[in-house]
Amino acid sequence: MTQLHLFYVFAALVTFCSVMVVGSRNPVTSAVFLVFDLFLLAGIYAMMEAHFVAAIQVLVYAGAIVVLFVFVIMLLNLEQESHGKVRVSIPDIVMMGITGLSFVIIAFLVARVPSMATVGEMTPEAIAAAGGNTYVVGMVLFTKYLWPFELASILILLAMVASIVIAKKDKAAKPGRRRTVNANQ
Amino acid sequence: MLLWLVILFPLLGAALNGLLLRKVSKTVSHIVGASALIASFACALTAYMQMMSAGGEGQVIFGFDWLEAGGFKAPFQFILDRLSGMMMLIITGIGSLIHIYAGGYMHEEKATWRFFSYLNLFVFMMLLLVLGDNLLIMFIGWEGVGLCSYLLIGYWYEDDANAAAGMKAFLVNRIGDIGFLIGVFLCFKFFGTVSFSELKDIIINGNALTGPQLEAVSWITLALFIGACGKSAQLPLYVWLPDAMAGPTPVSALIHAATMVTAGIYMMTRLNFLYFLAPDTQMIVASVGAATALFAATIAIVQNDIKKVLAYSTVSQLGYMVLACGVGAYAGGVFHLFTHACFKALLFLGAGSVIVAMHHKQDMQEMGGLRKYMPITHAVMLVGVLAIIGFPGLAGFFSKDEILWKAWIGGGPVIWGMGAMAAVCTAFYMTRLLMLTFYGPNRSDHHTREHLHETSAVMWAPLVVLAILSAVVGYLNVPHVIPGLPHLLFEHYLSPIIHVPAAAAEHWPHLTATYSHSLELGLMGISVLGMFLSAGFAIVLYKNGPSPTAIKLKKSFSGIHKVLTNKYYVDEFYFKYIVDPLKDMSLFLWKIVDTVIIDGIVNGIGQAFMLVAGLTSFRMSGSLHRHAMVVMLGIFCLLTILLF
Amino acid sequence: MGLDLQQIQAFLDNEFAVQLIATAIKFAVVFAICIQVPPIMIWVERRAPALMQRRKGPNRVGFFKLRLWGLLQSAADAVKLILKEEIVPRGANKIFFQIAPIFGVIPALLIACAIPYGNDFQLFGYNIPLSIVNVDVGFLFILAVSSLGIYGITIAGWASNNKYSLLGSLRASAQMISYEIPLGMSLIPIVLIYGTLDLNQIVIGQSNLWNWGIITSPISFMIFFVCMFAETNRAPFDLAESEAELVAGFHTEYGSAKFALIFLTEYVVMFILSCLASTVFFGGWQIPFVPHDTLMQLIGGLHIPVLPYLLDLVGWGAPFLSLSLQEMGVHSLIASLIGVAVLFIKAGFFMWMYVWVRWTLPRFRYDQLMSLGWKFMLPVGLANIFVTAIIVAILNFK
Amino acid sequence: MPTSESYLILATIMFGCGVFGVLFRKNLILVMMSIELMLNAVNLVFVSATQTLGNVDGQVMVFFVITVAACEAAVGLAMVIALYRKYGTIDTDFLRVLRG
Amino acid sequence: MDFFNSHVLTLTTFLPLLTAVAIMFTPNLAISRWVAMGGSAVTFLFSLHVWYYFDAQTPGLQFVEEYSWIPSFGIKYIMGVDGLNLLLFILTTFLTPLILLSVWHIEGSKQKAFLSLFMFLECGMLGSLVAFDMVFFYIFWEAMLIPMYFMIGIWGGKNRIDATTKFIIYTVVGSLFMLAAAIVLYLLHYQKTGTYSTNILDLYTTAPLYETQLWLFGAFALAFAIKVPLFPFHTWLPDAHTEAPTAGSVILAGVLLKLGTYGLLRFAIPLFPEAVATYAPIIVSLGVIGIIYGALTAWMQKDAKKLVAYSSVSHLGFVVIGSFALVAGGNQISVEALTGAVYQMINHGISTGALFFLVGIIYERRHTRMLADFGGLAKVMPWFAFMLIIATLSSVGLPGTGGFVGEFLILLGTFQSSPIAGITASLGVLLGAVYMLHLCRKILFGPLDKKENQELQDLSPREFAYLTPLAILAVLMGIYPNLFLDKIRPSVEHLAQNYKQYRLVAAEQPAKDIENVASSEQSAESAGE
Repeated sequence: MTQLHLFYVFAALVTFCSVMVVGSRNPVTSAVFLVFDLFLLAGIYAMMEAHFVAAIQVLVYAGAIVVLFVFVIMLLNLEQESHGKVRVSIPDIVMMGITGLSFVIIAFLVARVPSMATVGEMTPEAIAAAGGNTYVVGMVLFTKYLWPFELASILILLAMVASIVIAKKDKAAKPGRRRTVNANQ
Repeated sequence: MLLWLVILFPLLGAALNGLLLRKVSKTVSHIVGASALIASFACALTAYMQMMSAGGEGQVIFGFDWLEAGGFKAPFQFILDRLSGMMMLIITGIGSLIHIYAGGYMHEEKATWRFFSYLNLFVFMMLLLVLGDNLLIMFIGWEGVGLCSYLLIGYWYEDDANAAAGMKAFLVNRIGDIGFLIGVFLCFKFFGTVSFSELKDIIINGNALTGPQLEAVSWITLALFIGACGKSAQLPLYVWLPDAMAGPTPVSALIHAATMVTAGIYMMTRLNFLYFLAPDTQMIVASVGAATALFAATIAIVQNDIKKVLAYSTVSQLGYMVLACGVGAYAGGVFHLFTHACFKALLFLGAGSVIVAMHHKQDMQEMGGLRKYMPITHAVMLVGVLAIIGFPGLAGFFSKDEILWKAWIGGGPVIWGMGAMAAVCTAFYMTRLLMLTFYGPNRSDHHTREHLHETSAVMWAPLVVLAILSAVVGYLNVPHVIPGLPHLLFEHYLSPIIHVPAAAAEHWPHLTATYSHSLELGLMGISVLGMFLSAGFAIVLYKNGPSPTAIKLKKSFSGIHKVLTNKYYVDEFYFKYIVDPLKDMSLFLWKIVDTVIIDGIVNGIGQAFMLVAGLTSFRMSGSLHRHAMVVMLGIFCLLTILLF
Repeated sequence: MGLDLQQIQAFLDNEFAVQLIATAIKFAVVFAICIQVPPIMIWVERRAPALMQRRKGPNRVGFFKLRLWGLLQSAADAVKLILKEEIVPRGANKIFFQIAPIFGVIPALLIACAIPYGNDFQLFGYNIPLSIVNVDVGFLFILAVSSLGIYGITIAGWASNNKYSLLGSLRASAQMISYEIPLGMSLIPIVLIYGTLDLNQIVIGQSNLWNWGIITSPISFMIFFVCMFAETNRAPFDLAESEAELVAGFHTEYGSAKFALIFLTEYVVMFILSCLASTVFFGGWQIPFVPHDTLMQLIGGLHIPVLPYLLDLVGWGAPFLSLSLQEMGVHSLIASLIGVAVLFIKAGFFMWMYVWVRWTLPRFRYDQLMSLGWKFMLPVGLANIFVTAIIVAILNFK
Repeated sequence: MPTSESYLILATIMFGCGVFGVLFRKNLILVMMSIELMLNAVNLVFVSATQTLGNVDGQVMVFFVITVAACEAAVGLAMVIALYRKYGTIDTDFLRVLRG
Repeated sequence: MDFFNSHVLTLTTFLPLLTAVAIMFTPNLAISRWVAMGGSAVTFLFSLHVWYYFDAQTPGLQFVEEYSWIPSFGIKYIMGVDGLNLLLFILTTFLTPLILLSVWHIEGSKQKAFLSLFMFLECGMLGSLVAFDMVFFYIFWEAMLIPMYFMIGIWGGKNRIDATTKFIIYTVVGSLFMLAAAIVLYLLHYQKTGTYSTNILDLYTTAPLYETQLWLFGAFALAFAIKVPLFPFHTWLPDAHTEAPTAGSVILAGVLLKLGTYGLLRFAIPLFPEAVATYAPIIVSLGVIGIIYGALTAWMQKDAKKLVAYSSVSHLGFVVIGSFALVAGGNQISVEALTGAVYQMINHGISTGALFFLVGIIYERRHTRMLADFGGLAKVMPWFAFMLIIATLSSVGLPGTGGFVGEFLILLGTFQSSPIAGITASLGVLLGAVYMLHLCRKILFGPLDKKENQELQDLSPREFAYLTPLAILAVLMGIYPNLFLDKIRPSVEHLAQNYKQYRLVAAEQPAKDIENVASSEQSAESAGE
């Protein structure tokens, strides 16, 4: 009862925030709404007793990823998207229509999906009995998904190195110092 | 075991000289090279004696399984019988003499390790060729001697002409080798073996040959004969041999006179049972031999380069041997091979001495009167010349007349006539050589004349040995018509090797028939007379250098002279009608087919794609959103399909 | 008042509602305490250096000679701040400029929700935890929410349209992000040792002095202690607001109530981190040498008959009269409240540490700060996790 | 308790917003944020499926999705910075290197 | 030891990959060189272990490793060696240390990447040689292209980008056809047996319909023909060779091309025996054209490296015709020619490898490869001349070198199959001598008239170290071929036997041509004699 209402409130907020993320003209506004969005989603997860995912959602998404966005926005100190240059051509409009239509179709498909009958053994009660959501997720993560987990760690390492390399300032390209240094090539 | 030593000594010498002794003095090179050969000769002699004392039966010495694939089997094994034993002795014996001589000849070279290494390697290859029990081992030697010949002709590689001559020799030989290879293939296809002894078993002792096999024999023998043409410098593949004189003279003596070029004759003799089975091939062989003998002899008449004369003479003499094989007189052919090895080596080495004395000038027009400067050389050369022109009593007389006689009974008057003409020409040009070189006034320049002197003992001692050999070996095969001497020793010696298959006996009646002595004597008389006449004519013309008559003759027959001087334009012909078109075609293939057509098609396909891509990408604005929209469109289509 | 007992009974039967009310009360109390932290701390921060520097510090403000050692100076400052005119600089992003302090304060207060201030107590048969929200991943919750604090600072600096502010905010947030990682890593060994993510369980695990986190994982504490200072942008890591370089960092343009909020945020975070340090490393609400059970026994001897009768006086007592105090859970409530006091004492020590360090150590250079974080703390933290994990695995194996 | 359909519909809405953002926003950073939005929509579906299907694998998947999203954001933003350094803009209307 | 024996192929294959990774983490070039050398040397030792314990009597696979990878698709991890790939396997491991030695002196910041890529390439080559699973084979097959692409594209000559692009597009187009055909085959196998399998040995039993075979064989043969490269798909080769660095050329000629011919033997022939009989004349014709064409074109080249590259086209033509020498009316495959083809692959790897090394040596000294810029080098570089002559002789197939054995057996078999093809191909032997001696003459002989050439240094000890093994092997393969042939023989006979068996069975089916049966019987009789 109460939870359902809470969900509706959350859902409405999520919808609003999502629209604002896409719709606001100021990137920082978008970022802030994105944080709200993520936070609200974490709330929804928490309501579904997925505490671990909720915490991770906030910790990683809101706490790290969006901070990166904000950083970059500030670093580049971008102007707001100028109105004058927005050219909405006929194909754009057509595509917008198609996109909308796609989602109508998706919605239709979703509605048509029969209720999924196969239910595993991890019911909320079973989870609670096994030692809580975090425990259960941890067990699955470190047994069944051990190798993917390790690979994910390597992926992160690679992404870290890659982003440093990509974003690193090329010394030769620094204005004012035109000496060609064969840097890191 | 001894046989292995025979083979391994030269290889060892080659390896020592070629790989290890690069920095040592040339004396060491010489000693190593020559002693390897002498040791080899000693072993060869012992092995030969053992074989002969055991009754002279052929023995097969197994080495190891060399090449086996599918049904094909070629063990590394040797055959030692009367034929190969004799060849082995010639190679190592004459080889030893020439090695000793070479030390003197190469005296002025800076480093001779390369020379002796190649020379030893050559002997090794030649021994493989001779001793191999199957066609494949023989082929190793066959190509191996070609390689050494290539390397030795190009010994003074800094002169581009020498390198070219070496290459020419190798390539022309290769043409022949391909014929040889095809012979091997055919042999395997129809007889399933390439071993001499097995082949012999099949043909002599086995069942009657089937039709296709009989037919194949003609082709096999013909193909192998092409190989022989290449190696033994027969028409039309003789062109490499004169050019091969670019190499050092001992090389010319050993390789291009005494041993390698006789490989073809050896091979045909080895396979005589096959050749007997193919009378058509034999006809061709005889014709080619006779034609070569005459053809080369005519060219030799007008050559001025002392080595070129000898080279064409060699071609001509090889023609004789081939002719002998062609008419079934294998013993005669091999005997001539033997005698020729002796006197031609002698002649070449003598010429080499002259060349050394003349400071590497080879033009006979600048020589003359060397008799008084080089008496020993003159004496041995005289013996050699007399031997080659068939002066009665010397080696050449016996061997050549034997061949001419067999040509008459086996090949008919035309073949005999060509042979006899060649003999007459030989007498003329050899006498001319002798006269121009050793008699008359000395025509060389002052500087050269001052330094003219007899060569060192290391050079003339082998010459003397060879001269003695040239004088006496003829008596090994005295024809029936000459009374008072043991007759036809050599032919008897070789008779276990020569087999006329029963199936082929009808084609070779003259081998067994008896002929009147008077005919033989008459023919001999004619050829000896011709020889004397032409030799006398040459003496008259060139006694004191080229006489006015000679010059007048040259003028009045200038057309023929020009043709002869230019060797019938054979080289030019080959270049113009074979090599150049091939080059043009290659250029066409590369520049047009490869670059334009094939690459054009490939690039065309690529460009076609580019064109299509260009056509379809006109809406590709590069905008991220456009791309995303296309993705979206795809999703939309998928969804529509899913939905309906 | 006509209060229907039936309704009360029904209300008490609805656990969700009870917990909601309890949570509201707890939140109100915690919020009230948090609000009080800055004034007291400002006072301490003024008086303590004065003590250290052998001077008096503020001691004038007061009513009628009642000066209270200058304690009212803080109150005066608060009033001044709140009453000041709201100024938004020209060119600043108005909305974000206004919102930013709120962004800062909300995560700070949210973290406060996850700290177990005392042991759970049983009232009316309901188990009521003394943390505002009791999630079983309290640890992760704290880490997650604390990472949100960056937004307030970043947006504040950006929205001010002042290059010093922007630089200060970037410095501050970069610093916080950098030190969040060793901070998180320093806590993982604790999780390994006590085998739970629930903070209250961790505290229960530290029943003995020898079980305290500082004993079981001293390196973690050291890292945590350093990170505490860095996370709060306090000296010696107060580069984000180093006056000599950046005027005052991200809050240069702020004044009046918004500034007060920023101030509030800073001190609340300090307070919460102090609480967390006490909770994780110093046994939380546990009294040294007095395990909770012993405490309960001690309190069980007390007889407090007053409460039901008081309720009866108001007319509400009927449902409770039949219940003993034990059953009502008053004892456990008292025990928990003692725990709260103990925790606050421990936290107070850390608050003092903040001040002490501020007036003792000089400021770091920014690159030193960063290299300390990434090149020293991070590897040490990682090594600490590995070593601890191995030891824990061995011990559990036996 | 909300039904699984309601989660799905919420996710669809979020996803749709993300798609619109990708398709029509010109700012690269916003495009990337929209992608994050889409990823979150998927995460929501995963978690709701976890609940309805009684299988916690979905939550593990969310964990992986978040990991990948973090990598994507890091590398993507680094590229945005590099692009900005090179072209002076991150407006997709001006970044048309792929023009055919 | 048991563990080692049962995993030696995996170890050998992936050790280079490990080395490649290790090289990336080495602090400086000197260490990375030693790491690379150590890795490749150990790989070579492992492969020698395979050689030593390889049972020459067994025709089937040895040292088999089989693990299930994706069971639902029947994809497995299978490795094994038999006579067909054993020698190539060892050739690869043998050439790698030598090549590393040849780049030992090259400095530069990118060299580490080069070494790493090279080891990666070795892994790809070894893998595609021993993989007996279609999927794994394909993965390795394509993985080889990546390092090669970079090796030509980064370290190549002037037109390296064009060359490497051409190389990649050519090869990939072929591979894609092969992939498509492999998938069809996989599905056909499933239709027939009801189980999914990508095991090549299982796929051998598929025996699709004749018409299908024609298509599938075409696709497979195209892929391998491009790799070989068979005329007229060869134009990438000269470009790639000319632009590639020496090491790249050596490995390209030494091993990569052989994978094409190996693929023909391993896949095209046993998988589609009926199509082989149909296609053999075409392929043999193309092979013969390639022999002559390559030789003539090589003759005209002015660039030494291009000359050697075209010579590869010619030599590999021999291998191709050797693989498709059908006898007995197309019902049997000539064992001699097959043996020769396998043998020639190895020999070509050694002789052409050596030639590329030698060309590289003078290129390094003079920075030109034009024949006209050389002449008379035999005087200043006698050992170089020695090595070049040995390589040349091996290349022209002089008896006593490996080239002769291979070419002889191939021609022998081809001649049994088709005398015209045999004779025409024999002309290739002649033309081979023409262009190779042309090369020798232009470089080694003639007057030493260029000033730069007069100061050239002879081979350094390092260069000796990598040329000598090649020279020794070239000669050893010529004087004692049975040493190698013994290992090849059972597998080749097995392959030929299978082919014959298949043709007999196919001929017995009523719809088939009766004439074939007659001729096969006749041939059986003649074989019986």
